[in-house]
Amino acid sequence: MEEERVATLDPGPDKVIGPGHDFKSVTEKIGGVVFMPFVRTPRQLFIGFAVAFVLVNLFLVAVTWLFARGVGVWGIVIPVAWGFAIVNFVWWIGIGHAGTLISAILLLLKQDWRTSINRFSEAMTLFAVACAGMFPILHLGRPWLAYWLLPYPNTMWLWPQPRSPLIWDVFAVSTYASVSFLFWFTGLIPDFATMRDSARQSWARKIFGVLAMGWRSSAKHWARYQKAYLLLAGLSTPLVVSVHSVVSFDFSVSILPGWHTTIFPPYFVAGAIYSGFAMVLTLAIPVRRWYHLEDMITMRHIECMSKVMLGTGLIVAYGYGMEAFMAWYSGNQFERFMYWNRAWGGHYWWTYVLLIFCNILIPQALWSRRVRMSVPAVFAIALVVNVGMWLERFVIVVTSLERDFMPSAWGRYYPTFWDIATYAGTIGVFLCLMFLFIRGLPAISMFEMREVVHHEEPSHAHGD
Amino acid sequence: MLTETRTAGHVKLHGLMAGFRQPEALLQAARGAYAAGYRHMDAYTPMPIEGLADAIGFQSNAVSRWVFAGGLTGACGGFGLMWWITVVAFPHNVAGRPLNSWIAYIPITFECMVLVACFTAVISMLIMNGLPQPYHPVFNVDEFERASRDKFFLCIEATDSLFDAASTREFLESLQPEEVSDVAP
Amino acid sequence: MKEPKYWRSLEELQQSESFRRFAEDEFADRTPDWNDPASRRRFLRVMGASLALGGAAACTKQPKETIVPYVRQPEEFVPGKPLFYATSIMSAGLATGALVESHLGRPTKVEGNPDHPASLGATTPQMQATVLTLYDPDRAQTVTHNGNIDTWGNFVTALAAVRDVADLKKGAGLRLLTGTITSPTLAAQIGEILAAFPQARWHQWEPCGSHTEYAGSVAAFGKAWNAVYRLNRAARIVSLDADFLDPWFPGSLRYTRDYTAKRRDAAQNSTEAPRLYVAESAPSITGGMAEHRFRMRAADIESFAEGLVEGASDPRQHALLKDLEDHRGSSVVIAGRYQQPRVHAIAHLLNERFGNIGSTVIYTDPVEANPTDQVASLRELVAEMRSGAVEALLILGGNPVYDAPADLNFLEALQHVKLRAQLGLYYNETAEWCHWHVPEAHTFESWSDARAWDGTASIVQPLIAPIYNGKTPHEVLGVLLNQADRSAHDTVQDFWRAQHKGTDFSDFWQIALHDGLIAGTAFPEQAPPAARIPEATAASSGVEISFRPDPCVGDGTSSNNAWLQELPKPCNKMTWDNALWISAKTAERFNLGTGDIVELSQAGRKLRGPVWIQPGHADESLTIHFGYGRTRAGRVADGVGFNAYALRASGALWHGAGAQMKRISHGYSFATTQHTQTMEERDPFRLATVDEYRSHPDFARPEGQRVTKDLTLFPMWNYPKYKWGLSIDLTACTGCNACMVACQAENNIAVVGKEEVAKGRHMNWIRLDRYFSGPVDDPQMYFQPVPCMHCEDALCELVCPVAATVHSGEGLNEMVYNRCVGTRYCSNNCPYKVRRFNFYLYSDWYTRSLYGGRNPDVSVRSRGVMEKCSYCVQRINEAKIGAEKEDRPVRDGEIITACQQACPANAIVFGNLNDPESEVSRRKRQQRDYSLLEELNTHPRTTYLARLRHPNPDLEKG
Amino acid sequence: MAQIFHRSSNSLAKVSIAGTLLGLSGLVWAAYEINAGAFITNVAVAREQPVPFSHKHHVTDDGIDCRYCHTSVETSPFAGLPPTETCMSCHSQIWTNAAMLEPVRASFRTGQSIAWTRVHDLPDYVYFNHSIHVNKGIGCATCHGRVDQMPLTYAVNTLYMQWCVECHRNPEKYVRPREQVFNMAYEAPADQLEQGRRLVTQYKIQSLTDCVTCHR
Repeated sequence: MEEERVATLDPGPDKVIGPGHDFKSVTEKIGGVVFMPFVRTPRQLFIGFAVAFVLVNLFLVAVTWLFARGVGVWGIVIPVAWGFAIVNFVWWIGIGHAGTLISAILLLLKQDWRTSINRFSEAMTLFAVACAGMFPILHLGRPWLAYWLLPYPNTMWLWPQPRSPLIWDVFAVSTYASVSFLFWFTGLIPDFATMRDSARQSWARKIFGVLAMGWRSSAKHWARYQKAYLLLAGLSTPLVVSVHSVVSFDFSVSILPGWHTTIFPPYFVAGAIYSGFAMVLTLAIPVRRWYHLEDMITMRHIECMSKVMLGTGLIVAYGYGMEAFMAWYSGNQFERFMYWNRAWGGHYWWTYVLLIFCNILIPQALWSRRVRMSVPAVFAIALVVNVGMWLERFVIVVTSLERDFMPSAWGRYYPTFWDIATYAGTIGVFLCLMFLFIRGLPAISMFEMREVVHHEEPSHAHGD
Repeated sequence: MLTETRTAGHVKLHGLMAGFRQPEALLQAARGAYAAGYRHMDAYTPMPIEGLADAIGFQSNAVSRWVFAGGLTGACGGFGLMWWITVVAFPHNVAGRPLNSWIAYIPITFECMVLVACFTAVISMLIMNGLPQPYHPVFNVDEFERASRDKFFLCIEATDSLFDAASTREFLESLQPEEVSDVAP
Repeated sequence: MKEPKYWRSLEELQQSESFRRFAEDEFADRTPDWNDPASRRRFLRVMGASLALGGAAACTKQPKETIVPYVRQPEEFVPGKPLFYATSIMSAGLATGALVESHLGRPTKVEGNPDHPASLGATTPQMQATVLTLYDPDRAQTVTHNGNIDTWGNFVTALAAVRDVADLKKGAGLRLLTGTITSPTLAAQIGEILAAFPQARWHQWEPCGSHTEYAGSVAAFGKAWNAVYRLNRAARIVSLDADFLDPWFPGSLRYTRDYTAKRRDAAQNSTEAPRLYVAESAPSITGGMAEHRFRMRAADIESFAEGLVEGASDPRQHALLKDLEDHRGSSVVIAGRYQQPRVHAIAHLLNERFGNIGSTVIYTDPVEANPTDQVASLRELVAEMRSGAVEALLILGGNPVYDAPADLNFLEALQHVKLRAQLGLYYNETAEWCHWHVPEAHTFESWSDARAWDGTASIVQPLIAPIYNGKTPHEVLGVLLNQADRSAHDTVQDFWRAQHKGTDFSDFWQIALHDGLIAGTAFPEQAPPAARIPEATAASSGVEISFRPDPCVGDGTSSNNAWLQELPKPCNKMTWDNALWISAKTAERFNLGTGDIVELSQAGRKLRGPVWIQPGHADESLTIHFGYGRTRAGRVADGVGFNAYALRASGALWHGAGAQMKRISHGYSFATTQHTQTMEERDPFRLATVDEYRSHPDFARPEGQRVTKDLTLFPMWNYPKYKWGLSIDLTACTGCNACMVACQAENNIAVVGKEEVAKGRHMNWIRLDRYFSGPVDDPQMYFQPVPCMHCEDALCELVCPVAATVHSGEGLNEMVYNRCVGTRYCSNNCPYKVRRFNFYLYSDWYTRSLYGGRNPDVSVRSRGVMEKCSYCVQRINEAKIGAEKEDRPVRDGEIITACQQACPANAIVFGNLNDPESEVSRRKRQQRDYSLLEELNTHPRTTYLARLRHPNPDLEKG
Repeated sequence: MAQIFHRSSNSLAKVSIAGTLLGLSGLVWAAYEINAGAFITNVAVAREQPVPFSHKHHVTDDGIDCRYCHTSVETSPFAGLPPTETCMSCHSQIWTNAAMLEPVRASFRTGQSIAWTRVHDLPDYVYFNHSIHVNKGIGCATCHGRVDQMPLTYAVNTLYMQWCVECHRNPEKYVRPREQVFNMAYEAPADQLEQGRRLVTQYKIQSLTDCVTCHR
């Protein structure tokens, strides 16, 4: 019965919106999700939130213990002085890339299928970056001094050391976070107005009213608005590329075999988009199901995203290939050993094998249209890619550090319970925020959907 | 935009508001009004509509100019700060690199440029739109809440030199709107 | 030229199932843990450091602090400046001269006494660590009677009662038990007692004393002689299990200095290099230096030595004998303490035969005040105790309950004694069974004297009043002599006043105190009679057990010293444990692997311990070390390792056959500081034979591998004034660990405990790398100290986001703890991995007693900051300020880093590279000079001089 | 549609935004002020002492030289604090029964040191050496101010790193002839900069801004 409903709702792979929608119906359908009485919230959302909330508390415990005892509670040692924290940081930042990419680049490319997923993935970006942003601070030996990484006048006359990629990170990540927020919030303003105008309860109208700042959708508003939005898009496009490039500099600027390689920036960016889209799918597929949004997040969306995944996945594969090739071609003893150690001789060879499996082999299934058309299959692959991309970062960080130049200093890394707890915790934080957002704010851009209606089917832009 | 405040004192109305069901109709109406010589007017639509701004004779590139200025400031500020930190504020021999390792400052320069530019874009947009402005006369029009959902309005403001409560209403009626209503100040 | 053959990897060399287990599981010592450091760490955190490192720089209000002046300020004392006092530190009764640094009356650092023949300015790790023992909060702190706190006064009364009884009974039933005594004063006091109480007896027991030297000399010459070697004259050295570079060997510092001086001289000035032959069962640092190491069971060394006497069949012996023949009078045969008396007799005979006596070996009177067969002496005491003949036993120092031979069953006998009193630094296993325990004064709290290995009378003078009201043996014996209120100072001074002929005693005494020794008291050379070799004893068969004092904690006296516990054993880098060392072959035969726990039994005695497969160990033999398995040592040592004394028989003090091993369980985890055994095809350690060096002087840095200075994108910085650098001579370095502990003491380096070491979080700034090369069962062993390289293009600095590590104007790679936020990026980017991180608050901020021992010139690090070798920048600054005030540049040799100062081999030299005449520049001009990972173009300031070997062509294989 | 907000809310909105911005910058400013102020730095705060010792009296009125009490200032990192003996050398003759001096006499009787409150207190990770500064012509007053005019001693400088670095970068601004080091009343000449440069070369003063100059 549910399936039929889906079948009827989903217009299939060539439409971005289901049949029979007009301005009013799209507005109400999207707004309805927010105005839906609390008790009628889909059961799955409650369950999901409950689970996430437990993880949030685990996170709080883990961080408390961390601050009480020191980073020693993690498995990091000399030589493997970076562990889960940095792995997670890179992973989350990567996930954070889909949002801005979808809203900015696809906007510039005039991709119609971006509309109903951009709001949603922008939010995802925000929360992912928030999770990412925590790790660089948590992993400090003396986190209470994190503010020393900011350039501010102080009684020591000391300043950050801007040759360090970590300082580039500080600027890149904070810029990315603020710009993503701007992007997301700007997009929301007209919808806040819509919510304000269609809300029943006066308190809701007041709240949305404040957020809408008195937006009255006048032609002049729209004119400046679109200009600003376009500029934001134009600026964020290079930003997206820059952010993960900078993150990759953390590694490529160093001299460590396995880190010190010029291919990192492009291959990190591709990887970021790869994991980003995987995460969007991982979230979009259940949500559209729970709220019966199949007619707005259609098979077309899913297929396009699958294609992007396939494409970026291939770039990543090329990256791996190049690493291997360069290791051999460089003729450098340490590079060669690093690769042998990573893929074959090391303690964590299996992570590398698993990563090839997750990031390269499995996604090839997406060549087949049948797979791309099957929602469960795409969902499964998206999940696998999420795992794979985490492993990629683990391999890069840990296997390179374990055995570098001086055999006498080789060590071994064992994550502890607290490593895992902290990681799981941030996933909880992420999901909590995501669920709250879906419940409390229009998860699909209403005014843009109205535009879609206007273009797709002007005939019945008005149902009656 | 803020014209009403100038003259609200001796004008009864903020203006007259005609509501349409189709964007195309509104576009027609707007062009008509402009042709008829009206200048102080504004249109209200649930989503941006191409050509509407021109139709009511409005164009502005201010935002882009501001953003350019902002971006430039950001870039210079970013690079300048890094240069000052490493060359002037506390020169250190770091890893045998020269004091002014300008190559290393490029990422930061870029990020600062983007950051400032983006903020300017949004803030200048809001300021020029006169937001935040929770109270506005047009909200007095009943049914105006549909302006953010599925109805299209054209408002001729009292400040317009041609504005006259009676004749302007007549003119608006002539555009076959769903209805024409006064906009209380 | 021939590349030295290193193992490509252990896998390639794997020869047996069991060995593969060892080889592949580099991390035998590591099991993943899901929780936090064990309880001991709480204390250990504390056994490291002190005054808090201030917090965030901004917005912290300083707490109100007080400053406390003297009431009456000592004359010579300048506040803020340290004072140095000459004193002596004892090891198994033998004195080594030391200069102890004292800040505001607190001893903080031990240096060697350059005027003292046994030190020449060098120190052993154990000497360095005595500071920590002084402040050890686990030391005995009060007199106890039957375990209850009591007073010195009451003890004096009790002892006086004993004296009165003794008076009546001519001392029958009164017994003294001491370690080896070389102190003239103490000997004189004991003499007085024995004179006053003719029936009283004095017994000595030194668990790791010179029992076999004594017996060997008696066997060869009919009387005890003390053999002193002159290695500066020795071109050929044959060691029969004589680990003469090991701190435990009498005169080891002097021997190391003499031997390595010849090696360095040969490398620099192409004089003839000495050649060292070593026959030994367990790998030792001496074996590591050997050109030719003959691996054999300890028991087989006797027959090997015999072969040398009777002209031998074995080609090795042939070649060796020929070499000795060619170097009559400039060769020396040294028999080790761990060998049978007969081997010592053979050594004496060989030296006689090759005309070495008088040149490379000289004989003097024994340094012991009363050289006796201590085993017999102890056996006699035990018998008497058991028979009830002993009424009062006074134990001065020592811990016989723990370290007496197991077959004597000392503890059982002890309980027959009516009054048992012990004077001891710790309330140890023996104190537990004594009615009275009196806390002993630490060396740095005592007045006394003692003789060095060559007889030089050395002064022991206090630097600090006894922290826990400890008493010296002089004071305790004073009670028996009716001089209860006579201070140790007076006793010692009066003794020497009596010795001193002439009127100027006070000058004489002042000089003695200043020099720390009494000039000209080294024993004169004497001519012993012709040596005889006693009858051979039945050769033993079967698996043998060898006993050794632990390379770090020794015989157990310093077990509770965390610096020594955490000091990696030179040959396997193990910390916090002792183990059954066996060879891979033997392990295979018994189907054992590293980490298996076995029950080891011999002659009905049993103990349980973990197995460690030690490359280079003799087959059919296993080695266990003393000093562990303590039950009453203190919080550090209690319950660590197993007690090897439990297997030691009075008949076979050092090795005995007939061991059985039974596997009980497996998976014991060791904590080692180096997991990879080999160089993995890389060449951090470079070496060549002397001949190869002559033909290829650039072997260490062949043309192809050099990186030219101009190979850089940026102009190099220049360092106009000073340009500090360090050179480490691998030809000289023996791997004795002295530098590591010296560095720890100088720089307030924290101790982290076994669990943390096992994870890889040890803090020693100097990593003493040990590499194996050659065949697995008999590899070459190489040592390489790796401190911070102070690279001119330091990768660590580039990536630090807060400029916590930057370069100084003199090219130091500065590490500013109070700026560090702890990203650990610098460590990741350091190719030498010489940086250490405070993952927890490792420094002890809470144990007040430890504050005193800290170096006030070095910050005590807090949690979450990186640290590393600073080239002892506090010493650099002090010297520079001194020079500035005199308006002159710093002189070469004025700045001596802690590691350089401690090094007995003079392997480390620090100085100004801008001064072409400085020692360090001269060393770096040598062609043996090379830097680690030169190809990375980091321009290290620390460089190495490649090792030169001088093998015997007849024996050099492949 | 009815208005949701009152007319006034327009101005209210704008005012509140401005207010927030002002408020935030105000907070930052306050933080800096507090950090530089006496509460944190104890500058110009006369500290409570067991004996209300007056440098003014001893230096200005009695004309005692700094080095009479701070004996090791020229030779040691630590300037030295007078042992009770030093006080008693005079106060066994004069003011022998002044109640104010009882702690001093008590200390001399009992052998218990007097615990003074530190006025100039550097963090434990900063290593300062008096002797080199004195030898290079930095006057007592340069850092400690006119102690000779302080009835109760207080600090005149924050001892913040920026304060140290200021001088370490431009010693010529502060250096004075060696013979003037202990002259409290010394006034910098009009041509201080020019004289300073001369002294800097003459005394071979290096401007040491290496971290390890003070931190080890």
